[in-house]
Amino acid sequence: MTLKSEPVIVNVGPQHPSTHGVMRLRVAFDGELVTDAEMIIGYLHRGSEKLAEERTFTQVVTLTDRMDYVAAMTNNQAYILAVEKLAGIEPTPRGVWLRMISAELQRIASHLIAIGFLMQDLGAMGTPLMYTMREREDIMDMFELMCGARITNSYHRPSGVFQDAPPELWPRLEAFLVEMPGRIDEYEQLISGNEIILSRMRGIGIISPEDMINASITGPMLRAGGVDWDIRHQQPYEYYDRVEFDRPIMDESDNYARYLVRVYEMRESLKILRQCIDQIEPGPARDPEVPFVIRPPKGDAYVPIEGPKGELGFYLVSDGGISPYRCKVRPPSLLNLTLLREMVIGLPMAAMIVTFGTVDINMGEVDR
Amino acid sequence: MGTNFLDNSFFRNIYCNLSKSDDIRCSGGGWLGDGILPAGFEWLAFLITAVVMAMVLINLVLGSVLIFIWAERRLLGRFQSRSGPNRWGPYGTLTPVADAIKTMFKEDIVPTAADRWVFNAAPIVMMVPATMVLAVIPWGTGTFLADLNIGILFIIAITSLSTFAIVMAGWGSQNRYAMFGAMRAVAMLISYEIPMALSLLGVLMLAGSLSLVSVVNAQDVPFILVQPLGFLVFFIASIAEINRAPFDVAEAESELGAGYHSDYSGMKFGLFLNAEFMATILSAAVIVAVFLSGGRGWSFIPSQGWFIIKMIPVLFFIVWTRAAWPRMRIDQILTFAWKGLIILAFINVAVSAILSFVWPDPTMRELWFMVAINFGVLIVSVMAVGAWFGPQGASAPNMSHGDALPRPRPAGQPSGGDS
Amino acid sequence: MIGLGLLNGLIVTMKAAIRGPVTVQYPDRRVGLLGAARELGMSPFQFLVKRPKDAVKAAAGFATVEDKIAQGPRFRGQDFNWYEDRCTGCASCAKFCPLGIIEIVTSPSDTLKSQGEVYNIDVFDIDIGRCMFCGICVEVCPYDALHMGSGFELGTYERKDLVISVDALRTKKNTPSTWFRPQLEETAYNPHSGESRPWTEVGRHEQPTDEELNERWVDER
Amino acid sequence: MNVAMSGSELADAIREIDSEAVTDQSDDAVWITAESWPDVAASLRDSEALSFEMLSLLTTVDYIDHFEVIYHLLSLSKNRTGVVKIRCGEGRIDPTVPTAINVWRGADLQEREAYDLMGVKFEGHPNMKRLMLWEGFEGHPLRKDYLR
Repeated sequence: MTLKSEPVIVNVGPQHPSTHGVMRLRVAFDGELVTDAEMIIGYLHRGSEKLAEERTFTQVVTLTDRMDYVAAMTNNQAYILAVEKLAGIEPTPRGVWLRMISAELQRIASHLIAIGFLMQDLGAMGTPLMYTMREREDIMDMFELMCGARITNSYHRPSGVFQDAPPELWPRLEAFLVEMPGRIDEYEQLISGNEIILSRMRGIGIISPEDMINASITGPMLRAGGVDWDIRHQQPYEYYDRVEFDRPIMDESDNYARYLVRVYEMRESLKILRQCIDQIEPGPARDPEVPFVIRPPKGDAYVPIEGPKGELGFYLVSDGGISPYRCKVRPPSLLNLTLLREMVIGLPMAAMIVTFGTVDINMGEVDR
Repeated sequence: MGTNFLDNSFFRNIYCNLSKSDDIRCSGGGWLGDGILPAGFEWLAFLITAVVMAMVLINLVLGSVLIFIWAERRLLGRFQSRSGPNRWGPYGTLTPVADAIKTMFKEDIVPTAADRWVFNAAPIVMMVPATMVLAVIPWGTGTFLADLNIGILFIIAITSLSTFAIVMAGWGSQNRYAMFGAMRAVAMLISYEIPMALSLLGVLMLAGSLSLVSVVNAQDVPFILVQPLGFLVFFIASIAEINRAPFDVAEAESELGAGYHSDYSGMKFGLFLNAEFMATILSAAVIVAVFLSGGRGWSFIPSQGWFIIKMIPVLFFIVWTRAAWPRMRIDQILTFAWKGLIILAFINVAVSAILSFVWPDPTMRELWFMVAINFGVLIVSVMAVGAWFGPQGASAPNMSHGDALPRPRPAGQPSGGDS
Repeated sequence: MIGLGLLNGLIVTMKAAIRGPVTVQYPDRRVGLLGAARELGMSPFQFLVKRPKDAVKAAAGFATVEDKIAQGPRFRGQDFNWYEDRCTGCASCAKFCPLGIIEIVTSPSDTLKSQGEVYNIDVFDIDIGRCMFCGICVEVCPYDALHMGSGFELGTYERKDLVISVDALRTKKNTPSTWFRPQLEETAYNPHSGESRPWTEVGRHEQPTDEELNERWVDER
Repeated sequence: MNVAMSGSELADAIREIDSEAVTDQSDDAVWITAESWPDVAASLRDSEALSFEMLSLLTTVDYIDHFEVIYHLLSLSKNRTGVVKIRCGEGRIDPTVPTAINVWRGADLQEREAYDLMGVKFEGHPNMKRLMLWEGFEGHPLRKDYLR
């Protein structure tokens, strides 16, 4: 005998504690199990791409901050790289190193947020979140030293960064590099071996790597599926070919693998930071000849970079004017959600929330 | 008659002041002399004393709820590298009072679609078991409302009542999240009553009585030492019974918002919160009475003081686990109860039965033998059960250094449109 | 072994509890008796004897110590700093503001010798309510007249109070942020010290004298 | 190191699949006809020599007199990128392109977004609904003639 129950349709979101912003999932439940899920987004749509068409190339930097607001530096970087390719601007070496330093710091900050909020989704009463926020605060303080803002940085400029890092930054960064590995070990001690977390995250939310590649899923999610794809390594931009780092790869492709890959990536980012500090050379942080108002020649440019959440890129079209004719973002958060429905069907509600958390989306970037 | 509340000097005085009882403990009357009520009115004296006791105990527990809320928030803050509430009053001690005042003055919203009667009755029903359990707990020598000879059974029976309240809240709210929370809570509470009751069987075999007062009196060695496995199972089960982390799936704020009390506001929500914290304190009290030898201890501290001192580490541990561990999933919680705890409880029952058959009336020396054997059983059985269905250990990612390109894979088949 | 991971979690949280809080309690921090004594540089016993009233207050948990997190000198804050003496009214800031929240109205100045080169600023409204503190107005200012401020607690009760008027800019004490002003950083200036900078010391270049202005004026004609 | 396939290289490869597909080519991109796109896309993904497994980015640009749909393709196994462009909607009339969702699942949300904001229809998409904006929103905001 089988019992048939009526499906219950529940709106998870847009005001739900675990939707990482304002996302809405219309989920059909059979008891506790998800039988269908529909993603409804757009609650944070601000039309950044349209706004970019009315601003000069440098002014658009401020818009990119607000797309993925927990990884503003990498957004700046992706945009500036596209502008430089479009306009044929050669960046100054010190500017590039500073961009790399800020981007790697931002990657750590973003992964800290991802891990903290994932643990929040698992119901950990905010303890891991508080710990990760504590370390993120260090990074935010360093950003404040570098560019005077903590979240909406607007630090990068065509040909470098707007201002050289202050001398106070370097001892801060040094202390951070010394302290951070121990902190990461602490998270691992708190989280990685915990039986509750293991039983809740292992073997859940599995997607095959073939499906992920086919669905344009990139970043830590793809690497957790056993695909060694890191744009920093395969298609080095900036000076990533001058630093050495490993890519953590896991074959399980489940929620736990996605979490662990992020933890190990933070360690690799620390390695990169150390090498950046060793290799940074004195000189101007930007080319003073590059004007504020750039007029790139007609054409288009797309530069993908490895953002914290996946392949992040800006596709810019110029008509020779002072503002982009078309500015299109490749949002890793949005594309990583492509297979969400397939991932969550058949899972219990709690596992659905966790699976959603391991995708590590940011609604500012999903909706733009 | 064994013990009754007349062992407590405070209540004895009240009673003896009122009645002309010929009880031997009342010889010489109370502080004020002989009883003021005429003979034949002993029942009235008894009633008044009982009401006074009930008032004192209930208000003390309610007051301790405030202290516990404050302590929990401070402790959680400390565990999370924060400082916790520290603005209202010295060290933030008035924060729960401020919260209570705020809760009272909040607007009381009843959702339009709600089943009004059920919705309004749920918080009251929720308070019932919490206050009723209070009756049988021996807070110290002679400090109890009733020495029921079925005390433990009474506790297990009464705590099940909170299931009704949770279902009423979930159903009455007409909210799907609340319903989810209620359904989860029912499944969990019913499952965990079984290991909870089973884990007490060993204690009953040793104590030979269901009365909590007798259980306390039987503990020459605290039963946590003689019954470590029973304690473990009972502790886990009682955390689950009071819906606290890591078993707080009924509220599960990251999944269900606030679970079964999503739609409650104002004082109704306050009642839910109060009942939960009262349940926490009372379950700590039950643990102390059953496993930590109640109010027994060296006589330089009164027995009530010992009872409270012993409750503190239990409550501290409950808060500590809340800070450290994430929530379990509902199906895993049920698996854990049925596959893990019940088996452990049965092992405990079997071992206790054998031991009490071998040593029907254990001497101190034999008790310590039992302690050693039971701890061995604890370690072996927990490891065996853990190996049976516990999660496997963590694995580390492989680091790829070389220039290897990703393995070529066939492109996947599209799995149809979204939604 | 099962339970080891759970135990590890307990150990980590206990370590954090022993290390103590890392959060900053803005604007002041409640300290106990020991903390208050440490702030005053006395031993708790000394404190009890010398200042019993304060000691009782501290023991009851009412003693407070000011607590502020150190901000970077580049912090892009709320109150803009504007040097009228440097401003020519070119309105670059208004032009390049991505949100268009700066309104400038100028009129030719009669008072200055170089009439026509420096303008009177009649209106210089910055609508802080819509500002996103990107600092582009500061970046494009060719005369280093506009600077970011370093304040962050200028909450108001009405929206219209969020508009900074030219009079407010004229009268406020100028503690410019060093954002996009390397010349200020070179002098190791920290705006959070409360020290203000006169207009002569904040520029990338010296203000030309009247003679120089006259010459240039003639030359460019 | 990344090898961006030059336009001529890619054009040759596409001509092998469908001789009439290529209409134009530049240094880094190839323009093909909309009709040939489903076959070309499937071959681009499946052929051993190209194996573009991932659709990295789908963009639409409004060029006033026509629309252009731009596909940035990525081959993980070969570490190569290629750009394929399709002109559509000449004279701003009814821009339509066959969907690529059956070849690359990643086109799903990107095509919905392109339809939502630019108004390019993707024929054969099973769920051609607005993504960012609400149902009933009029117009397509990223078009150059969209007025607020």
